[in-house]
Amino acid sequence: MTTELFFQYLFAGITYGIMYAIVGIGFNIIYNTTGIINFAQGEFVMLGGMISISLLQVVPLPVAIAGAVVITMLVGALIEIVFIRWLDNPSVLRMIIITIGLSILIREVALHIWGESIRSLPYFYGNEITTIAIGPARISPQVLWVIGVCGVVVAGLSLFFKATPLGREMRACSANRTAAILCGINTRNMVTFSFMLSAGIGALAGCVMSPITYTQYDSGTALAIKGFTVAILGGLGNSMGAVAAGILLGIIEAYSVSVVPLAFQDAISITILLIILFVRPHGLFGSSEAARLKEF
Amino acid sequence: MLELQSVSKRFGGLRAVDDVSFQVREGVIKAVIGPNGAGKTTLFNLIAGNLTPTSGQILFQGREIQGMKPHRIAALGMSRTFQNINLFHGMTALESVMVGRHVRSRAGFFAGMFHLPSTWREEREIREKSMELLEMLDIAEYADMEATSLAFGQQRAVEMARALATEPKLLLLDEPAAGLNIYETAEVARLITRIRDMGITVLLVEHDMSLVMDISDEIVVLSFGQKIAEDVPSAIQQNPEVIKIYLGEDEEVGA
Amino acid sequence: MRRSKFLPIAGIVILVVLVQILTTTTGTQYYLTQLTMAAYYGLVIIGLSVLMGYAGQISIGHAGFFAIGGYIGAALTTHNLLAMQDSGMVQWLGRLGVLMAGQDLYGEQLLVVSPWAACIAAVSVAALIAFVLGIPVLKLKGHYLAMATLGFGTIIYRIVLASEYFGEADGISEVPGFTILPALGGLGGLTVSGSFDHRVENYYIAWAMLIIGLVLLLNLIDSRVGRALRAIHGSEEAAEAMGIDTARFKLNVFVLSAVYAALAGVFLTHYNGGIGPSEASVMKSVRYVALVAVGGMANLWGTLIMGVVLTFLSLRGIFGSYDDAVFGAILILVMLFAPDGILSLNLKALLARGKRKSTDLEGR
Amino acid sequence: MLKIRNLDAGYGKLRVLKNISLHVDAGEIVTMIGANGAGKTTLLSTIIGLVRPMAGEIEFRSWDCWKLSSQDIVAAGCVLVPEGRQVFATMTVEENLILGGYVLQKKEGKAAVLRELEYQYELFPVLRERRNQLAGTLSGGEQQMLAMGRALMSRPRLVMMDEPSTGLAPLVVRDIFRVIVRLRDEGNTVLLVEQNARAALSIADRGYVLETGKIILQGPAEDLLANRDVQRAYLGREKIE
Amino acid sequence: GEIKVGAIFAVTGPASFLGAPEARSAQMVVDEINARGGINGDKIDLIIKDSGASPEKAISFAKQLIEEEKVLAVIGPSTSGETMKIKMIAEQGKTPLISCGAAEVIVNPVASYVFKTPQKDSFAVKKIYGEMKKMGISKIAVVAGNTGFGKAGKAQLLKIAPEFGIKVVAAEVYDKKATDLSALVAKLMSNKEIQAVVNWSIVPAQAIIAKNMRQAGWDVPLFQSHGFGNIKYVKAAGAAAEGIIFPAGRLLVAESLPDSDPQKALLLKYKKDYESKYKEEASTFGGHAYDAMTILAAAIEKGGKDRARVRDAIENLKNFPGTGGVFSFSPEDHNGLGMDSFVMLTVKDGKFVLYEGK
Ligand SMILES: Nc1ncnc2c1ncn2[C@@H]1O[C@H](COP(=O)(O)OP(=O)(O)OP(=O)(O)O)[C@@H](O)[C@H]1O
Ligand SMILES: Nc1ncnc2c1ncn2[C@@H]1O[C@H](COP(=O)(O)OP(=O)(O)OP(=O)(O)O)[C@@H](O)[C@H]1O
Ligand SMILES: CC(C)C[C@H](N)C(=O)O
Ligand SMILES: [Mg+2]
Ligand SMILES: [Mg+2]
Repeated sequence: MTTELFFQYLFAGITYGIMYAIVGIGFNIIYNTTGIINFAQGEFVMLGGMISISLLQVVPLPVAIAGAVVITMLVGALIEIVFIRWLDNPSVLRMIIITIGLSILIREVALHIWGESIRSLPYFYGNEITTIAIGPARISPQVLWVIGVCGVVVAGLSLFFKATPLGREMRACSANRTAAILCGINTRNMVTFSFMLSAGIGALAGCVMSPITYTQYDSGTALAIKGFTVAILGGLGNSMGAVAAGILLGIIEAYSVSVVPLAFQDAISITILLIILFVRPHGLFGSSEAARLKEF
Repeated sequence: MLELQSVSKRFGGLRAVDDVSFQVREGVIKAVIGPNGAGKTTLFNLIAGNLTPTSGQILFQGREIQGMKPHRIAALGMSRTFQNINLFHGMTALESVMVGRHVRSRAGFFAGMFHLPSTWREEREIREKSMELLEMLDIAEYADMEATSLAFGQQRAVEMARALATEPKLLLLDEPAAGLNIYETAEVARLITRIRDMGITVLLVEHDMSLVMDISDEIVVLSFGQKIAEDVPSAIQQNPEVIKIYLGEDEEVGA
Repeated sequence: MRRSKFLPIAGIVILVVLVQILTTTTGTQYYLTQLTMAAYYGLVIIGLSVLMGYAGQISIGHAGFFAIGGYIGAALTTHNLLAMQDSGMVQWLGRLGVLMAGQDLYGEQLLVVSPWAACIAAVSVAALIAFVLGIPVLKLKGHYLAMATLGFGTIIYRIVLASEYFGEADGISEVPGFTILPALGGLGGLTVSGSFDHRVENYYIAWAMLIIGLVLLLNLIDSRVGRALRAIHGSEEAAEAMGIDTARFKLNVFVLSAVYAALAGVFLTHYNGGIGPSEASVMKSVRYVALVAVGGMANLWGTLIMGVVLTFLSLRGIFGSYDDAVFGAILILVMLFAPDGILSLNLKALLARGKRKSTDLEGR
Repeated sequence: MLKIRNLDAGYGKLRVLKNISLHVDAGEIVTMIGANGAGKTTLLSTIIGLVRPMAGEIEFRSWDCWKLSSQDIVAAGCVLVPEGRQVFATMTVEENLILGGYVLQKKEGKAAVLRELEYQYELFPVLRERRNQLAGTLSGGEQQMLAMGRALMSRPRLVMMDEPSTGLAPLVVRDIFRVIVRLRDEGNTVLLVEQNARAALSIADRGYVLETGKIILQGPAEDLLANRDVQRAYLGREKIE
Repeated sequence: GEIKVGAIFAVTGPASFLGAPEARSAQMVVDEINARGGINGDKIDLIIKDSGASPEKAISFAKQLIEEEKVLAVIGPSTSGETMKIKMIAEQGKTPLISCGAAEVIVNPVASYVFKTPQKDSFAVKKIYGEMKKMGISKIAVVAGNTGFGKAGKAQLLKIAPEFGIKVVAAEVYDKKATDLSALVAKLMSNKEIQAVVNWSIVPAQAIIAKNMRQAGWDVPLFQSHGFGNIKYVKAAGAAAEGIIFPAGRLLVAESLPDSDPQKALLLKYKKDYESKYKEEASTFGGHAYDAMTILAAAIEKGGKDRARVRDAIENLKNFPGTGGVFSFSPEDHNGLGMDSFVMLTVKDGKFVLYEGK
């Protein structure tokens, strides 16, 4: 393999990986407060893209993106308030099924609002064929946007969950809801907040990715599956882990193209991931100790 | 019956169990006591197969069992209760105890799916036997209640019945009297003696000295993972080291 | 105890017969088509219910097992071996008696594996894969298990979508009927096929399979094994301490449910005359899981009823383009108001809603 | 401090508590004794708002607890050391404690929490040693101490303890009771549920006896200690020994 | 009276970008016919079933339409896979089926009741290869989406290449939901032999591959299939779409056709009607359903309300202008379109224009 090719694959892999990671991070946020996986996370990404594209018709790009993020956050809050908040003591599986139902509903609503056709935001810088040479490889500047946004988000979140009181309180909610209540924490608000946060991050991801991947009413599902995979592989709840796992998956995918037909790419990469998971049953960065203490 | 030969378990740098050796003779009640965090539960987990020792051997009826899966050890005739109650969510008290009959019955997938006549008698037996145990432990009236919604003490009793249902040769009890008042504790004490008299060897961990001193034949004292004493109760009560680190200076044992 | 189990079974048998008589006398037998298909999907769902509801092991990959059954059954019975007639392998198969000569619909000569042999092969492969996969996968828990099974489903989906042998995106079409019993003397045989004149017989084949499958599972969960499975669900650590070989029981039930799915796949494929990659898709697996949940997880009757009814309605297309939306809405509503499944609704929800169990201190 | 009148509570249709009336005054240790399943835990859960009452009144510092959510009750200064510990298993010991100071932090800021943390470490030195360990891997007794430390972190006015001595070594039990007395001496109020009735009554000011959801006896602790019925039912240790 | 016509389209689900415009176009034709007073005085009742692109639903619906609704004929389904599943059902139920699927296996071997409207892939392939030959290209890479359309196209590309002396040095299939193909592009680009790329696909990824090729700075000619015939993809690919060459029906360049063209009037009408009714740009996909419905209507006019006679009428339809070309069916040819149904187009300044060669 030539160095040029090597780098070209590498950058392709990083591009995929970062996109998966940023969706995976969204999963982690809600997981960290509720202990559940919100399968509607992919739909937040889709909504972000769609709403910003619609807003772009009337306002400039940065405003459109900000608007989309805010609106999606409100949608996230609304979902939590209407469907999750008042449940007394929901089991993990019950919540999961509810979020699956939500993801289907949001998708169908989007289909009726925006139709089945694909849309996209314009490239933030340059256009479809603008490239930047990095070493021997060439990449679209939009990729740098994605990487940048993801980096900021991850750094921010890690800090948030590790070091801020609010982050700690959110984690407490998932560790033991009853105990959190006994500490005087308003667990319900925490959950609402986590839905808003992950909706916002999902929407932001949807905006920066849109020029590269396009947005369609059902584009959330595939992303959600990859994001989920990455969140698990990185060790649930661990944002850094999600990024590392995302990039790992992206790179495996990219390099796998060089040895097997593209059509088998997913089969190969997921096989590798499964093998990793069998060796490290709690993900690359998950603590087996913590996992043993968890219920689901 | 049970023999530990310099068993150690480390968690990272922490020596939770450190070179502990002792024997449990058949037909006795042996107690393990020691300060909180001394490694008693860890020791139980090692014996029952939930943890693998870092080093050392554990012999059960002359057979090395360290590293064996818990279910194999259970099948060999060892049963246990848990310090933090560990009942089956979603099963009634009776059903939970019936699960305890697992190792004493045989019906497999095939027999179960085709509901072979051979399973009929077995099932009836399981049910009767389990009911008997519930009665013995005075919780028959809760037979059809979900076990996890019972009060603390009742849950303890279900766990005990479940453990007995396996007809163990050796029974490990981790704090069987925790959360019980003295009457109930006395009840448990009587129960444990009865169990011993049925021919079941008992190894127990307990902080309630009224119970431990009354019924146990021998006591092992652990501290910081190490065995610091092993003797009959009266001797342990006098042991200055044990008094200093565990029992306290007060004359009146167990407040 | 026993009577309460078999009364509903008798009820459902009578219902099945009644429906057939009613549709035949009113000339509306076409309802049987979707009822037949729904019954096969019902088989997948009750198998999954035992795995998920009783043993507590989630699988978002069961469409994979269905597809393994369906695709292998279809591929073996459609791929013409005539060209390879002289190869040792084919000759050997011929001597084993598993090959079948015939003609396709356009009159071309065919030499294919007989459906019986294909069925056995397909189900065995599914069982074997479940076994090999189950050993490492079932060590995982919760979300990790969900992801691993989802990954497995994706792999199967990718393989059928990428392999020419499995017809890539088009899947496999023109799968012949499956003659289960050849015609003997005056008695007509039994053939699984979608042709209009086999409809009633296929309706009975499908429902017989479903009901037999259900009875077997009902027996199972009511036995020592069933109790062990529920114990594993309740607390794996405690189950293990009671001498239950949790790994083996989980594996066995995983294989069992895979066999159910694969059998359904084989039969439905013969009935439909084909199979496509969408049968292996993740959405399909998710749908199965959701149907089990809506039916009440550890409630075979509930899952059976919800599975069959919702699949039937969807196959009838009565929700039109809102099919998915309605499904999503049903999921949400049932999980919000009747989390123990639709069958629990009339009892609990109507009597004392809002007074539901309060935060139990075990902390879920 | 706490007044309960004619309270009924339970789970679903099951009525566990029947017509309970009791009160706890500021600066007292009040203990509640009763057999297994009598409803002691249910009572504490109802006070803290985890179980909704079916009828009756609960008044805490002249607030009507009916209207308050659990977190408001906690914020008002009433905390519960729950049965079965309920630590944040996947978080470290120190994080557990800091979370216990949630209410305090809101009121008085971070410095107060840190001061309180030091204080708890002094009270329970094991916790300091284990500060970075995951709480779920602590030994049973260590978890019990953590649960107590966490509850005290909020500097509550009323501490409710559900069987705090469960699973503790005799020495530690004595320490815990000492802590409870010290809490009272520092001006706190304690509602103590204990199986160890003798020990509880000997440090308490007043006591209640709960049987199958009803209060059957109440009075000053000394009176209860001397009461024949109580002795027979809950204190009859000597006979066994 | 009333004539029941069944339609099975993937209105929602993964092939909705086909099924949705198809359903709209068919409905539009029916509305128009009914507004005119129907066919021979009978109004058409179009029963549209949404298969969501899943074969088992298509099977169920086909049986339902044929037996239960007793429709005169069925149009659709949208994809080849679904069509192949119900080919025999239509045949056995003796009900005409006019598919909108691309694969040639739908009509070859011929099933007497089964027809299709999209042009044959083989003609599109030949058009492309013809163009390549003119450009002196002999070593190419083939990439295709993993849909029925992509699969069928790839098969034809590989099969026909030797006839034109062209060598396919790389063939790859990507997922219909692919979001980025730069790794694939890198792999192909590293093969210096490749002189041109042919992409066969109907999914958004065909815009993505165009972008990724240009972003990688690779400027070999990119050929696309007739599946590119949707201005949305051109918009999506933006600057990267410039210069893409592909065969297509004349719908996309209707305005620039000479007035003598037999299709022109019809194309302009379809475009205008569709665009004014649904406020979105017409695509060739909708055109396939439009053709199916108008062909059926014409056949009903001749054959009346009898399934067999309608079938015969379709088979005997000659020189019937549609959006995909001028149809002339015969007992051997149930597609009825020739090579001339295609023209070569390219993209210039974000618009489709006739390709005039280099
Ligand atoms: N998985 C683990 N990782 C790290 N440390 C552990 C783990 N399990 C136990 N420990 C530590 O090992 C020591 C012994 O714990 P163990 O539970 O055996 O104590 P114990 O004697 O049963 O105490 P108690 O009487 O309080 O229940 C404790 O200090 C505990 O914190
Ligand atoms: N979540 C629940 N659902 C239904 N019933 C419950 C629930 N929790 C407790 N109960 C029932 O309420 C009654 C009182 O239980 P509670 O836990 O209050 O007793 P307790 O006095 O605390 O007993 P212990 O001393 O054993 O802790 C018991 O009979 C118990 O079975
Ligand atoms: C462009 C169309 C002719 C595609 C076709 N409907 C198919 O997917 O098979
Ligand atoms: Mg312990
Ligand atoms: Mg209690």
